[in-house]
Amino acid sequence: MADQYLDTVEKGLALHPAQASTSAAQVDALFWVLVAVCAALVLTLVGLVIWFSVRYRAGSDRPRPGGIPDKLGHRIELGGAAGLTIAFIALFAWAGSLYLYLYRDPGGDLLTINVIAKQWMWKLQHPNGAREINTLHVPTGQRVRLRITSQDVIHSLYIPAFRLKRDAVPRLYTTAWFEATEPGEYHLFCAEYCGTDHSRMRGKVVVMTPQDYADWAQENGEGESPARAGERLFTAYGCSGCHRGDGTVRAPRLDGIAGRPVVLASGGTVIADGAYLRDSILLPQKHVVAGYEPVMPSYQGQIGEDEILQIVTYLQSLSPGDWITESGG
Amino acid sequence: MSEPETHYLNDGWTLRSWLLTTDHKRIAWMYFATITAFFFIGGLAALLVRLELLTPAGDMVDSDTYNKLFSAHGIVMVWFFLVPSIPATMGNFLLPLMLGARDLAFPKLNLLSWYIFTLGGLFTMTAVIAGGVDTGWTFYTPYSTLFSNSAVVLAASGVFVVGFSSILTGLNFIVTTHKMRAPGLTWMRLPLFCWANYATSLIMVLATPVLSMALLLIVLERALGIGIFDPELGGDPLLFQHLFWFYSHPAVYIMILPGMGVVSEIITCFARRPIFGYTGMVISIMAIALFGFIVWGHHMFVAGQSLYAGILFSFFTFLVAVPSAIKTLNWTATLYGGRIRFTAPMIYALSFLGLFTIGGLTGVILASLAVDIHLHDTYFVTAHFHYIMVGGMVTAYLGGLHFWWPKITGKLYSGPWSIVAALALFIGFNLTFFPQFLLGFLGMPRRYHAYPEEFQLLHVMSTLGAGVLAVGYLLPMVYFGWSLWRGKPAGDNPWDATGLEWRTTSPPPKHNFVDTPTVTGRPYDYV
Amino acid sequence: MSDTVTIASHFEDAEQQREAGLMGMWLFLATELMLFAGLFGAFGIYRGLHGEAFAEAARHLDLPLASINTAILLTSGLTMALAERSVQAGLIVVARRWIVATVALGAVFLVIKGYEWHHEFAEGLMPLLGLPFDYDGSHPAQAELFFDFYFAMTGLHALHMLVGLGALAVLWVLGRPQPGPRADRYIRQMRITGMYWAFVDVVWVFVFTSLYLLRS
Amino acid sequence: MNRPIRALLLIWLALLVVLGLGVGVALLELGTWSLVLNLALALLMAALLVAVFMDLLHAAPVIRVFALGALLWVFLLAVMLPVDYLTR
Repeated sequence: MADQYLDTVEKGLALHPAQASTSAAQVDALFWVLVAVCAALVLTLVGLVIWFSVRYRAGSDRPRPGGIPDKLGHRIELGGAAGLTIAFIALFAWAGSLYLYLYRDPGGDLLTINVIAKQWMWKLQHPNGAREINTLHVPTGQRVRLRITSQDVIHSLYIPAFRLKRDAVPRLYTTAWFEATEPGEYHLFCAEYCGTDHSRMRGKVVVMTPQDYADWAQENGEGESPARAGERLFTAYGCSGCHRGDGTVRAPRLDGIAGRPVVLASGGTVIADGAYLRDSILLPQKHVVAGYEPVMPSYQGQIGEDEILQIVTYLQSLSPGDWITESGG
Repeated sequence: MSEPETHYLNDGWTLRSWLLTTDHKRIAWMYFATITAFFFIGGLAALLVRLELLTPAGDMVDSDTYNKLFSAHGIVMVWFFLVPSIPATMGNFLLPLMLGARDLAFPKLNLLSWYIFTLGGLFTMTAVIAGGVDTGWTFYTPYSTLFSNSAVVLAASGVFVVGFSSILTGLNFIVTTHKMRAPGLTWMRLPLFCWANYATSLIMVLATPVLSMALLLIVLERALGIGIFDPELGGDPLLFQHLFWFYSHPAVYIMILPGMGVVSEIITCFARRPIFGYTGMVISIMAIALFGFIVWGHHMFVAGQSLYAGILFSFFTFLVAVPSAIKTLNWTATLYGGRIRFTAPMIYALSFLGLFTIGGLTGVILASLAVDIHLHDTYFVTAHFHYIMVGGMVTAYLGGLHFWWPKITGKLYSGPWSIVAALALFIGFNLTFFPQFLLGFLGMPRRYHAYPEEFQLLHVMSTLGAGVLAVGYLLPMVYFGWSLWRGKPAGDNPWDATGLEWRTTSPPPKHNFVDTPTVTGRPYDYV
Repeated sequence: MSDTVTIASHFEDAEQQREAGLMGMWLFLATELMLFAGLFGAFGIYRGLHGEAFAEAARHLDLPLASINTAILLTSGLTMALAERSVQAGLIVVARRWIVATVALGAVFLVIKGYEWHHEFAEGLMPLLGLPFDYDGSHPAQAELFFDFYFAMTGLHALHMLVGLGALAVLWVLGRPQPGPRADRYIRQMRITGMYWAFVDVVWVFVFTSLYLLRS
Repeated sequence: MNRPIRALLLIWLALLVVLGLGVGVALLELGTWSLVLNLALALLMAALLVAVFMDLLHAAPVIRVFALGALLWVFLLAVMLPVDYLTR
């Protein structure tokens, strides 16, 4: 069982989950404010109910007020509604801005780990090629990006100690990022129901000091990096024949395309994100680039999900002009 | 006090006089019988789930069985108990009485609804027996379409069929409310129970068909290979979630609005006060029904939906909480200056008030996007919606049953025992579900058969609470049954309540009223 | 007419009964509308995601035949409206002829639709029940998705047509003996069937537009 | 309830004309314009059918409110559903 070597978790009645990332404290702050607001409202209500229940019980002979006049009643209702609306909008603004901060890809050159979910395991690959299953090693003090997809049903990557959750959806690439703070071992769960062994699709996150991580990566990283593997596959599947301009067929150049807008033959523009690149391999006719013929064959059924992810990683690692300097002209 | 000579119950004793009846009161009884059966089937599944969760290892049943158990619990409880619960039973029985009508607008359609309901139930029960279904009540694609090896087609067909039952009931209620009101009963004189059922019916008529279509597409995909959600063809798995929640979020309001109606009737009666802010209550009910339709995306904050869609849906979700909060404020204010009697219905109603408030406010916590990243699909969500659906709707259902039982049967039940049952429900419910908030915050995911050890203590507490809760459910069966046999006659109006339903005999005659009643004032004319 | 009216025991008068029936039908059609809205919503999303593929697939459908079929269905809407009108004027015999015309037009519509389906089946454009999908365009996967929608939409519409034809057949039979005291009821049934029939026309207009006309 | 035959025939002719227009627009293949025009023409045909063949024109006010309400709900679905897809 994965949890047997999780010695950092408390046994017995824990009242607070571990905080092991920079966002954990931010999420918890919002959470506890929300809890405080809700508790205040519930206690006010329960207090009033109990007070009225005792004071105005059928048996008590205390004189009854004639009831609240209509005008005052409307004021209480409208005042309550207005007060709550303002409070809720403030909470919404806080929660929404934090959500955008936590969920929007920060951009830049982060340590990017590929995550592929399948029934019922997590397959992970580090930039230096180290592969893991159901265990994720990460360093502290560094932003880590996860590039997540699924090769069968919907799963959800959940690391409670990081307050992080992101669904792994077939056909979509989702990304998530975090910055771990506390070395230790934490749970990694699948949070979206995915079939028989959903509850056993869990593992652990091992947070290490940067030095330890470097050592670990050194030790385990003898395989090719995903980008390097992607480059190899790019040639092996014959992509380079057209896309690097050596062949007779004209195809768009791909160095530095990732993350940039692409003008399409249909007149629209899309950003060449991971999902676009993936679609272009499997459904090449979906977005034909302006000025090119729709001649690329589909690789549907001929290429594995992990291979696609490697090619995407490779393309995303390129900058504009990379191929020119490489080939000397 | 004595019973009337003839009433709807002794008007014919044959099986035929029940199965082919078009009397809304008898049809209500048929619903009582069927949904009670479904409630105990769903409850049995829940009990097995809770027993399994006593130990972390997942050793009582195997994973597939566990998955089928929680799926059966969800499907049965949502579509075969909660959605029809108050509307199809008390709504059916009381709406014509409260409106001063002789029956619903379409009595035969009403009977047909029951048969459709039962047919859908048979489909789903066949699915449960023929190997079960393991998709969860949400039927998410592509698991349900391409990967599950269970009886998805049968189960989804059952839910599809039962949808038409709620559509037809809703349609019947809307037309009845528009066309069959007694002389003088204007819209702003309607009891809030009628308003709540009217709003519920609107949701049933307008939301259910979208679910029907989503389920139909799943059935077509599995049975005919029409792969609308197939990712291989470029289908979008999230599209199913959108269509599903377009129904299923409003369905949450199907599962709570009628409860709000019931509680409004009970609190006014036992506080001996008119409802505080009648107009505000009506506006809130209708606002909830409308705004409930544009918040569905809050089920998909971590699903891969666009961040901006998430922001929009979160905003509307915060707003929809306001009318609900106004309603709790108004119920509380109704108590002010009253003469409060603590009968069983009142204890249920006050329990509802507390539990619904907790359920609603934890909904606000879940609507807070950044926090939902952590809490989504954990036990926090499970606890939240059980506070609404069980703490809210089931409590209101039992409260309503205790309130109108004398009217429905003409008999009085045991006062002390009913108070014990109501308290057992409140205590057992909190013991069961409060620990689940903690579990969720600690990171325990939903639908887990086996789980890490550190969650065990809270799971054990929850299971023990479920035992107390079960007592709260079983006890009423006993003293209600006893009252049918040995209960004292109730008289026309044992609670001294207003409302047209109390102006006829208990039990009411076949055509409800000897003379059509007329209404001259506002409802809840207490004091 | 009030002397020829039968009122169910729970209604106060004929007016209440008639209005209740009409209102019920409108609500039922609102439900139907939302049912199709779900399907069209899904189609709309995919039309946006795979615009070119869907446009190309649409060009594989038989537009001339479907246009003629649409005209036939619209004409059946006219004959149905005329049937209703005749009943309201008390001309049951004339009304029954219009019903026959409507049924005939509806049947022709279904026959043509069936011919189209058969044609698609022969061409290998019927991705149902594991049948081979033979598509010569450049987006076979999304074209399959398009044809999935094509069969779901036209199939569901045809099912509604069958229900409508059944209702018309019942009306034709009910009109056979001189209806006498049931005249009022017959008018109501005719009105409700007419509304349903027109609604099925409305649905077809959107099915036709989405599937056949959005080809660029 | 009193729809003269002439009016019915005129509406029928109008429907056929709109149908012809729609097919014409589709055959011209004007890209986005075809899409917009075809949807507009479909809405026009639907409006004619509902107003005259379903006789919404002479329906009771509450029925017209219902019809508007149903439209509003379709509108809710049609507006809120694409939000996700347009901003993803």
